[in-house]
Amino acid sequence: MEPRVAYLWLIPALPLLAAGVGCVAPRNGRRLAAGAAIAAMLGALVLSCFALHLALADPSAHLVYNFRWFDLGNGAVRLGLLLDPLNGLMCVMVSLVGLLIFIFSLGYMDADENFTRFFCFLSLFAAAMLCVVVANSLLLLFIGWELVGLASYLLIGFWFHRPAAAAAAKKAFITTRIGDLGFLLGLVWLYDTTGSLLLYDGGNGVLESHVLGDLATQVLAGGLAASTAIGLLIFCGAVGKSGQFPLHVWLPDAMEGPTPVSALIHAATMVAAGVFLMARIFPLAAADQGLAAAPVHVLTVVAGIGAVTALMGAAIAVAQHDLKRILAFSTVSQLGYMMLALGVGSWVAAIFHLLTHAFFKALLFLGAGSVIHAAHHEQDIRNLGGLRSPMRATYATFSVGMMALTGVPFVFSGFWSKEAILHAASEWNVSHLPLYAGLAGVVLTAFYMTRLLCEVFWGAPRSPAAAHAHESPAVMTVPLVVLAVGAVALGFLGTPAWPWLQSQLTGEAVPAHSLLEGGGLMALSIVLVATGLGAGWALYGRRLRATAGADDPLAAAAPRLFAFLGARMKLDELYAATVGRLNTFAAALAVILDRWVWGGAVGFLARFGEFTGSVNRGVDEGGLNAGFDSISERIRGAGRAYSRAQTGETHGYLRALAVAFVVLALLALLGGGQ
Amino acid sequence: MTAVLALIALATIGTAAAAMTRRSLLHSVLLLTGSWVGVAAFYLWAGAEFAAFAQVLIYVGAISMALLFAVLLTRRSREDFAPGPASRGRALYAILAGAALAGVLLAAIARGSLAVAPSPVPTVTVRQLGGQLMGPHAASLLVVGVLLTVALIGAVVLAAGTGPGKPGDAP
Amino acid sequence: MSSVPLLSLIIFVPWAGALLLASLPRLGAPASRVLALAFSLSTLVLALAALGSFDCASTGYQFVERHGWIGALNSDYHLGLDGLSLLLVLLTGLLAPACMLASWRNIPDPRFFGLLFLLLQGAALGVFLALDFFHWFIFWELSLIPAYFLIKLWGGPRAAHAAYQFVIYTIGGSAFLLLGFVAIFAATGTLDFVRLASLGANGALGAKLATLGSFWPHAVFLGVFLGFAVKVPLFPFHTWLPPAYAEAPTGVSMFLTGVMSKMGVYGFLRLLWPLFPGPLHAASVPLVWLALGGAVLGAFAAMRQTDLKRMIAYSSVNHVSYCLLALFAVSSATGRSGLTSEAAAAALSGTLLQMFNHGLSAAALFYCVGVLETRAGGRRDLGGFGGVQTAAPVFAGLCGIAMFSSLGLPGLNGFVGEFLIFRGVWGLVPWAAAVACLGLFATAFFLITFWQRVFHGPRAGAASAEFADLGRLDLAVLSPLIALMVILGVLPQLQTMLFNPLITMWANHLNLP
Amino acid sequence: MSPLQLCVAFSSVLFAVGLTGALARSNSILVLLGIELMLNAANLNFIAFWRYSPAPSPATGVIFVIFAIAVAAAETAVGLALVISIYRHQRNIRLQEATRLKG
Repeated sequence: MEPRVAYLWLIPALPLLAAGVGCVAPRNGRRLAAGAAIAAMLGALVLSCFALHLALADPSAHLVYNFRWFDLGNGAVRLGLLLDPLNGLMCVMVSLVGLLIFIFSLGYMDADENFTRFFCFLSLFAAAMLCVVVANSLLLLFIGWELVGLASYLLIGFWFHRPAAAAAAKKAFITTRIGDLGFLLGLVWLYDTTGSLLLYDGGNGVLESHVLGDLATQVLAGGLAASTAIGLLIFCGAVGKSGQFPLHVWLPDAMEGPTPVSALIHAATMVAAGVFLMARIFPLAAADQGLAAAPVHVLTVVAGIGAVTALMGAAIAVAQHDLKRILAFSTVSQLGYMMLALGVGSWVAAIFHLLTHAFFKALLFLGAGSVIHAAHHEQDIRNLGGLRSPMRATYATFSVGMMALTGVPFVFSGFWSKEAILHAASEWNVSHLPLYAGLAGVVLTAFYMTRLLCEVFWGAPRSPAAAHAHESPAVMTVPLVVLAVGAVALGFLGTPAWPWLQSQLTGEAVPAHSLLEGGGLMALSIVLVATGLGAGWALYGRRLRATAGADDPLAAAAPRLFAFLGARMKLDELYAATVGRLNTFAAALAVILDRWVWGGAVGFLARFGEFTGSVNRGVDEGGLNAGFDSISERIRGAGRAYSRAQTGETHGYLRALAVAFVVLALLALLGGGQ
Repeated sequence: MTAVLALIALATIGTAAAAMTRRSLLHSVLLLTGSWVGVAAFYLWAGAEFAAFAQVLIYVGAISMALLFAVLLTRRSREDFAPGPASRGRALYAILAGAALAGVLLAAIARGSLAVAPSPVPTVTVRQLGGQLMGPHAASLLVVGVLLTVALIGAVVLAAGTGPGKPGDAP
Repeated sequence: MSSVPLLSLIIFVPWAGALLLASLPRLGAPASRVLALAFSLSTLVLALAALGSFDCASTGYQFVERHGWIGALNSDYHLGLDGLSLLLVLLTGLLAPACMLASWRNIPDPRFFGLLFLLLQGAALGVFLALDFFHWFIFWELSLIPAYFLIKLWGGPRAAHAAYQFVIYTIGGSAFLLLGFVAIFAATGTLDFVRLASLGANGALGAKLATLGSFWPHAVFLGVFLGFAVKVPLFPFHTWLPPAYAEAPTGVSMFLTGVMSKMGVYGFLRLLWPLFPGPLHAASVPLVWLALGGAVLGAFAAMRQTDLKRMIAYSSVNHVSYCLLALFAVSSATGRSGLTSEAAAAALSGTLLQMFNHGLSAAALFYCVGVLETRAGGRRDLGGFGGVQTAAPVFAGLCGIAMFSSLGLPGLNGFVGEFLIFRGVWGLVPWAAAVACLGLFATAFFLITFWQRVFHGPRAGAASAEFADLGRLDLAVLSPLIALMVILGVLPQLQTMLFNPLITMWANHLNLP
Repeated sequence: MSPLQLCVAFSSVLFAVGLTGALARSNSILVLLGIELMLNAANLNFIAFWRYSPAPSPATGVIFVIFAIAVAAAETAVGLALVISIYRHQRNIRLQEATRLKG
């Protein structure tokens, strides 16, 4: 139990405090909220650097600080904080990128009257994300995870008065919620089998050897290992949050939120949380590798989903017209790459790509933000164009980001991290499909980025808004420059020649090997990048589109394919048709069940009650009363008849007496006899 | 012994029958008193002197007097006594009833086995009767006493008239 | 036996208030409101006093009051308080004043309203504290009468029918309950819960009932079960709930959802489970299915509701069904060896937390709908609003917190209960937890849809005109509830320390009699 | 014919005569007379059976007769008082018209 790790909780606490200040601050307390947010992020960044420094002191150690949340039954529910190189790096990345984006949004959101609320939500998001990063207990991670989902809901729906934003926010929350349910079930299953959710707990943490051992050996029906099932369930959460194949539909719609939000959440940090989670529980995911007989391995599924997402994201990005949606699909594709890297067994490559991606994708988004800001919220690339000369700084930094993303060799970080992934994919013994998907992705990425660049920056402005766009203020361009430097510098941390990052993350020294050793694959990828750039330039660079209405060269070449990709492969309609309709059917069923079956039963009982009531009244009045009445009537009649005998005639009485006496006597005489 | 009995019986029945058939009330009452004397004689014959004495004292003495008073008090007009046509049918019916009754009773007696050994006339002294009355029958003696007084008062109240008017006027 | 009869005070102070209000017919409206509120607050004060001297470690009953009452039935006036009852008394103490404040304005005859409400409150407290069937059942039935009049006299347009169905349905159920306990008394000769529980634990109760005839143990179990199932309500018996909660005035529906439904669950935990562990274990699988039905179909039905109050009523059915799901899962695990006691402890703790937390969040949501209703002139259909967040940001903020707590967002109190329930139910009946996830998804779906349709989007419907933000009174009602939601979300230890020893004891000896 | 049979026959005939008289005459007083006769016939029987009973010592028969006589006296007194009040009311004492007590 490392005492210094105890102060680790300060990192998420500072932004949370800023969020508190933000929401308490009055609407016009703009300076207060923004100042608090930025100060908090700065503080978090400083603390993260300390933490990273502490973690790097002994890269293989997992410094842990566990504490009791509340007692339950004989034991207690315990949470914990964890510090190791992975956490340290993520903390630094999140807080650095967050800080830059906060500064950027000072300028971007300046005109918005809900400025304070924006910074409050941003700080809330940063706090939640940092909580996910520092968590040693999957439960604490899950709490941060859901709060990140809440923050993204609030931020996507920041301009809630626009129905589209509201719908996007709802879609994002629901889709990620579906993934989170899988995560919850995995969590609960893990908690039940191992009795604790702490990752590292002095030997009996979830990721520690002997617990993992029996998790892997515990075989369920169908030969599936318990760890596989749990791993897959947790992967559902990652799929939801990181926008992987089945649950990626919310990410493009999330672009409804302000651009700094897209940059921070839907490029750098939140979507990366899924990858971070899988990297965090990599030992658990890899636990079933040993079981040859197991029908499915977690990592194979991850690799498969990653490859599919990478390819699909890149393909759809080619046919989009909205500036931010192109970048969104590019993010989906890059996340696919990271998942692919995880799947093929090298979580270090995934994290390396995550870090580099965070910087250049944030750069691209902020660049797009400054473009949109300058062009009065015009996002359609067909209406932009010719922004190269008026917005020189944005153009320069944007092109640095574009080259980093496409993986222009040697200089840019994207190249090295993508190279590491492709290298890992090539060494994967299960199948080479992910490798081919990756390579295809490289080409497509290069193509759509050049298309974007040509459409937005080259040629002549195609709309009045684009015409008098002017360069964004310094407060927006300075973060761009810093990110551009990061996009370049970060690559050199993990080159094969000097694998500093890999050794820090894995904890043991990774042998440096010369560039040439994996040369073949590297050469192939360089060629592919070149072809992508060339094709993009050929189609969009040479003959620049003159007017907004001019149709897209690619659309002319393959109209139906272009339309299909433009419509995001019609996945939204597919989901609406299947899940949507199932949902409404279930709801209708529930209501019908309630009204007719249970309500009907109660109604029947009520009517049955009424029926018995009326029968009872009928029987009661018709049968009993009437019976009594008639009997009493008859008795009265008889009474009246007898009374006529009382004539008042004394003689009559005497006579009757005499006659009666005689009759009796006769009877006694004749009848008796004995 | 039975000759005397028969004689007494014939006398009593005769006077009784005559009493019932006489037209005039006074005669009926007097004849009836005669039959009461016959009955007293029978008591004597049977040996119950005290009973005979009581019979004579009460019936012949008191009740006949009461009857006479009643007859005298209620004889306002002569026509009361003319038996209306309705009484003809009634008389016939009455005789029929009486004869039937007598026939039945006599038949019962004839068939009944009332044979009894000849026994001397039992004597009962007044001391014995007193002892009996004051012994087991003391209660009934008192009751009879009360009965008599109540009857007396009742008779006086009834007869003395219901309203303030003088006796004899219509209510 | 503390000197002052604390538990009797808790029960009878509200009734004394009711009596006082009854005896002052000409009392003015403001005075009667203040008086009613004061007496309603007394429960909270006394409950905190009880909390003060409550010994968290002991699992037995505390502040026990026992006086001989009816020799013939050998039932005596027996009150007791353990972790479970204290939690519910605290919940009633919190919610009752809030409900009273919620019906501060637009309630025509506050004196009579206060009178009936205090009567209802006292009866509810009686149910949580009584430990002898005789006066427990009096409190149980007595709570219905004021509830009927509260709904009928101050309710919405179709309140009469709803109140009628509510009361007849519940009384029908408790008739079986009464029959069951008459049979129990006939068999065992005692009505005291503690003795009955000890009989039930070692199966003697079942044996004694069997002496009356082989058919009796099952019949009594079914009777008692039906009485509670209708009250909770368990899935098929819940059709009375949406109309009753929808037509009731805001304050009353807050109390109904917050406290009255908990009486049913309390009945399950206090009576049905300890007395009939065997039959409950035998019937546990179908019961789990019923609870799942309630959770999943309740949430899906809520999706289709256009009336906001009915929607929240269905969400109450959903949440309460989770409590029952946990209990039935625990009862199905009775007697099974292995690591179940840990899971059972989690499930039971989750049930109790869920009861308390749902009370808070459902009451807050009902109040928010009440706010929407008053500002929209009585209309509360989903389509009738739009853009309320722009019109009333503070209201949107607080209602948002209440909604997310009800949705089970971590960091707020709803999550802790639900997580523990899922943790427990997975350990005991894994497939049930998987199916219950559908309920979670559906709850998230309809709540977020409600939020989107009412708060988001351009200002429309009732919000297009002037739409006042929260006033001081609304804040007085909502802020304590919201504060509690956040505090209990971060520090559930405040709740679990009260009842943890109790549920551990329950979970440890899940032996099948 | 044993003497007891004679006595009983004698009282029966007397009784029959009394009955006939009561039925035949429409005058109330005569009806009363008839009743008196019937009573005397009954007393006759008492004494007759007393006379021929095996154990005459307790003389219950005689005592009975005494009581019977007393009762008969009371009955006659009341009867006559009734007759007089009927007479006052009805101006005549014909029994057939005294039907005010009709049922």
